[in-house]
Amino acid sequence: MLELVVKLVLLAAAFAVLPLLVGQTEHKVMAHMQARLGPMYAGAFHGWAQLVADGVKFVQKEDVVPRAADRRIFKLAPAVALVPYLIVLVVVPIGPDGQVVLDLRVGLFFALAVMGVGVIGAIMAGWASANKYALLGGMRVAAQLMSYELPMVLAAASAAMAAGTLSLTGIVEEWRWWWLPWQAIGAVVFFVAGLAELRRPPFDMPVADSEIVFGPYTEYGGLRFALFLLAEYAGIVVLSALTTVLFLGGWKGPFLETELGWLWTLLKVFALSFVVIWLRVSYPRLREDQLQRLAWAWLVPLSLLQLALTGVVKVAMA
Amino acid sequence: MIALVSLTIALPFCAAFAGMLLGRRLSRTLSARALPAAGSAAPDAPTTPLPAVVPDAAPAPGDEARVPELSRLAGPDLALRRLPRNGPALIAIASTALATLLALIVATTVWLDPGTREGTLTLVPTGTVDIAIGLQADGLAALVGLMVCLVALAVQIYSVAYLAEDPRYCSYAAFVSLFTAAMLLVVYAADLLLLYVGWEVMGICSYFLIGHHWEDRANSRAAVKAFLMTRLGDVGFLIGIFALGIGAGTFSIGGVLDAVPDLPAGTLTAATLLLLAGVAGKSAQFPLHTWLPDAMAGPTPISALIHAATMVAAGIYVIARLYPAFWAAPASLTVLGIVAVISMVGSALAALAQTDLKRVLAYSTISQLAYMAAGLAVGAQTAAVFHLVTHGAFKALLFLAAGSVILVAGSNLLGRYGGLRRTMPITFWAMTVGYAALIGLPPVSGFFSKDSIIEGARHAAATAGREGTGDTAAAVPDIPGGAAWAIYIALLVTVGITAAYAMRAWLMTFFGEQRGSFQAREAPALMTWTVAALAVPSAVLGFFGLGAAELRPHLVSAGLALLWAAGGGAAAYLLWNRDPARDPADRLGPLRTVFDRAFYLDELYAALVVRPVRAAARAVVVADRRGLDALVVGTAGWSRRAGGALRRIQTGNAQSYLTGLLAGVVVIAAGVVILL
Amino acid sequence: MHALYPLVVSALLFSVGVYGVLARRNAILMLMSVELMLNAVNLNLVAFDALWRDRLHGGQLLTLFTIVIAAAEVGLGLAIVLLVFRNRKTVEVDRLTELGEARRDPAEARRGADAETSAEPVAAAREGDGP
Amino acid sequence: MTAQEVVFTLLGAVAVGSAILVVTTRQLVHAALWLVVSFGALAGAYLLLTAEFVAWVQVLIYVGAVVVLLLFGIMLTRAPIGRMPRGGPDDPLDSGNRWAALAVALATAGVLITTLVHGFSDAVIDLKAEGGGAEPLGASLFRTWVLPFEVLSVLLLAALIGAIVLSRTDIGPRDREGRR
Repeated sequence: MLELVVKLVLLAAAFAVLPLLVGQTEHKVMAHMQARLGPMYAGAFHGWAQLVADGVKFVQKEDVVPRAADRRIFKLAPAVALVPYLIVLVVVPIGPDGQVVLDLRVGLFFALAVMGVGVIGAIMAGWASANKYALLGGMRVAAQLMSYELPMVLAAASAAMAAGTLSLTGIVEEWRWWWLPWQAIGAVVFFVAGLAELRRPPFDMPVADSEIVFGPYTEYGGLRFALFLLAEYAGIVVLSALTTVLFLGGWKGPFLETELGWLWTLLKVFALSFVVIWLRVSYPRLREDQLQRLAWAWLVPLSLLQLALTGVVKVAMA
Repeated sequence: MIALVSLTIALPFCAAFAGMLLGRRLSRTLSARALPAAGSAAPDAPTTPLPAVVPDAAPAPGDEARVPELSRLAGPDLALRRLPRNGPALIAIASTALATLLALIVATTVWLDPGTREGTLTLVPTGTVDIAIGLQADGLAALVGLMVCLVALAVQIYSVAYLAEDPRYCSYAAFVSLFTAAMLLVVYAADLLLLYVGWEVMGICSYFLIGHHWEDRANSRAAVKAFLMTRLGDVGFLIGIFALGIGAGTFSIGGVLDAVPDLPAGTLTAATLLLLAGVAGKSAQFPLHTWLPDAMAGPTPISALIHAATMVAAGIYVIARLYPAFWAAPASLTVLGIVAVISMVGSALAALAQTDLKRVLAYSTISQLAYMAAGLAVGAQTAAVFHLVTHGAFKALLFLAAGSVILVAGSNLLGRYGGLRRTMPITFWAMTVGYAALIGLPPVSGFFSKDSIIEGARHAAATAGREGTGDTAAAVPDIPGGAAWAIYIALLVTVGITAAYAMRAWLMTFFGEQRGSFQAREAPALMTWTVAALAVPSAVLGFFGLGAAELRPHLVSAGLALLWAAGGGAAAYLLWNRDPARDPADRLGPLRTVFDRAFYLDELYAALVVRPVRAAARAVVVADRRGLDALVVGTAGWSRRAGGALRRIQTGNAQSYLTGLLAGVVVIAAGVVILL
Repeated sequence: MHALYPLVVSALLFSVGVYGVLARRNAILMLMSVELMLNAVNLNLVAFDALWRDRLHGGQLLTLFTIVIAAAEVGLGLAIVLLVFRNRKTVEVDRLTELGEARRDPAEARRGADAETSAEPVAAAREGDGP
Repeated sequence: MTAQEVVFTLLGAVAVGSAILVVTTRQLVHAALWLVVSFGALAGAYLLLTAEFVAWVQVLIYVGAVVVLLLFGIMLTRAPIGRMPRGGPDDPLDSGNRWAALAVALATAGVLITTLVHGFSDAVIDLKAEGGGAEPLGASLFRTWVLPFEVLSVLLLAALIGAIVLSRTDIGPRDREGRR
């Protein structure tokens, strides 16, 4: 019981810190990639406390709810968007031998199911704002989710098939280095589909500020908007963690797996988060039809190909 | 023998279908082959629809327009040249000629070796009384069959010219062939039902042929009238056949006649009276005779074939055939006699006033058929059959000759002729022979046959009422003396009237000045020579009767008849001679109209039958509309109202349907839960 | 656990679904109610699977099948609803009464049942179906 | 009453209660969101009944896909925001036969519960956490139930094609002149 409490506290801490870290990294990395400095003054050293200052600012802002909005849903939406990512982290192992809050037998399924719930938060926000841009954004969220859920699940299924278990810990234990080439397609598909579900650039049609102001978040300000931002970065963390666990071997590394497994995991998560930031800076936003085409014409067939490849290799090995 | 007979019947029958199906193709084939041979001759196949020669009762306005066509016909005799190319006619004539040959063989055989030859081809079991498909040939059948074949042959040949341009020649020839086959079937049938089949087929053929020029509404009405009137009699005829057949236990004619002595008198009288109804219809006797004058709407050869020589003779033939049955039912013979008296006098008077040549001949046909009926009524069966044959010859002659006159004059009306004696000598002489035979002048055929009937009637009148005098030559049926006397007197009177109307028609046709505007010339050779050929039997057929004792002329009857004839003829001549340009019938004064309209019998029928029936029909229509229809429509209204009430449920709202459905399911489930 | 707990919950859920299907006029709400009924069935299946310790897991597998079929059903149902909405500008099922008897004003009804005018809305809907 | 029964009662109450809210709420989107709650509670009930895999499939498919689809549909059919006024024949949510529907629903509940109480008054579920995992289900699915599984795939294909045909406006029956 004590162990569980400790784990939960650690989880809460991680959930509080990791997204902020990712956010700060994004500020700085983007700035440097765009040949500028980024935040420099908050906290004196390279603006390390920028996000803390942002948070303080958000908290101080007035809590505005539009009069026409559906108040309860409007208020509930940020929580619905944020909480699932917290829950997903429960089943993500960061190290061997029970370095996980809850080792579910169907952990993969759990993770995917709960991540799907998070999207509802965005849809709720879009609808409840009583704003046509918000509504359009909400519909784009729904359409995007519908399209990218399928390749994501199929790619994850490939990893589960390769490992022969749905438990995330089990998958990492089964992982070998040659999975990297074997599951490469699945990894790319999973990661891209996850990005799309997170509505990160270049899949940020739903929040395209040049077209529909800020999509579902148009009417949000203050703390609620901060929660959505937090949900986005938490999403990045969760996606990176899941990709790490499923395709990159989680805590496995060249050495000191048992002792420093959690470090390997964090390293991989941060590396992937860096890729997410990198992609944001590198690629322009996809148009709606390009978005759907990518999902149905590329990702779904590729994931099916990966599934077939996994099956063939599994049978051949067995 | 029976095979020959059946072949005789089958030949025209098959020819009818062959002509209908293959006639045109044959024509085309023949003209295609004839084309290079004819060189520049215009290839006009019979299929080319050219205006038909329609001899109509009314003076057509297009009389002048038809002159060139007639001259074309009369000049270079195209019909004869065209015959080899007329497919339907070839088929019909060939088969009829062959049938005639066979009938001749049959007749000769029967003549040389008298006796009845009977054969049954097959037996149709029906459960009660079997129907035998059987044929028989005795003297009567052979003689009449030969007559039918000859007349049919003459008509077929004559028609080639008369209907040369007719677009429907194919069906015409086929129906004439079919008609011939049917008549032969009646003649040769050994079974009553088989006879009835022929009888009915004749009726339908008659309908089609009368309505041959159906474009004119009057023609199709005449056809319908003929059909309906004869049908009316046929109903009685059919029931009579059943009465006889069921009574005798067989439909075979021989079997029925054998059974006659055993049949109860009531059955026999009823059956023969019913048969008389059919005979009166077919043979155009009072009161079912009115169709015959109207049937003159058909082409003239048809009038000659059907309505003079053969079909109407079928009625008389059937009585002759079943004569023992009639003999045993004197009441029927009495009725027959009275009908004959009315028919002969009345129609002779009507013939006196007709302005239409064909209608004169039609009424004379009724009159002459009444002679035969009278002969049968007084027991002079042989004489009646003899007259049947001679009448067949001379009436066919008269009609065909009249057809020539009509074709040349372009009109049916007597008032348009005149002075044709010189321009149409062959027709004139042939027709003279025909009229002489019609009147009964010696030595042509009509004299002998008519005289023997009159003699039979005199004998019957003389012996009527006196029982047990079986010493005389001919037995006499047991008819009342008054009837016999009436028949005798009517026969003599009719001879006079016959002479008068025959003289009138003869004079108005061939003497005096030409009254119509037409180019008088002889008819096409094919027609003229057919007429001339028919004149021969008309003239000499009478001498064949000298072989039989009862057919020899008797002085008293012949003298009396000749006196009456001379009186009638002289009266007609004297009236005509006063003013040859005028119709002698005009002298009759107001009676003329009465005679012309045949004693207003058609009007009487219209008043007594047609109008009441129409009124009843209207009443039925009204009752149907107000009563039955209202009921039916009302039913619809009620059900619609009831439906309207139910329709309120039909809202189209799927949810309310579903509510009802689920409520029903719940109720059922609850019932099951509670009950089980 | 007593078997009646899941079974009663399932029965209640089913009845709620029945009410929703019958009482809701919005087609999407009807679809949701249908989903409720399907879930009631699923609960029943799972409960009986557990009750009878089915070694073949017929109940749970049938539940999976039902879930899949329900997903397909919702997809198709929504396609139909959207099509209806596109053509009629309404998703209220009790307004879609073209298959019922045409409603008439009383005067026309009094005149008689001769004028059958129900064909027109259908024809109009056909025209709206166009490009 | 065991702890399981208590938890199940709570979950059932949540499920049924939110279901009632689904069918009575005056706001369309709330109905969809209450549906999420109901389905979530049901997933919890499945977990209690040891059907672990089914529970997460329920969440994945129903919450993740079906409800999103429904929300999508609600938005596409331009549902108004906010509470809709109740009233008369123009009520956009409830139809006229609400009371009949209520009667039928109550009767259904009565019949069903009566039957169930009669039939299963002494049935006890012996819960053992073994049968609900992916492995036994998978084994059973691909051995015993493989034919229905394949048939189901055909059904899904048909549904897929049907949905595509229904929602695409550029394919349709050709009219008589041959244009679309």
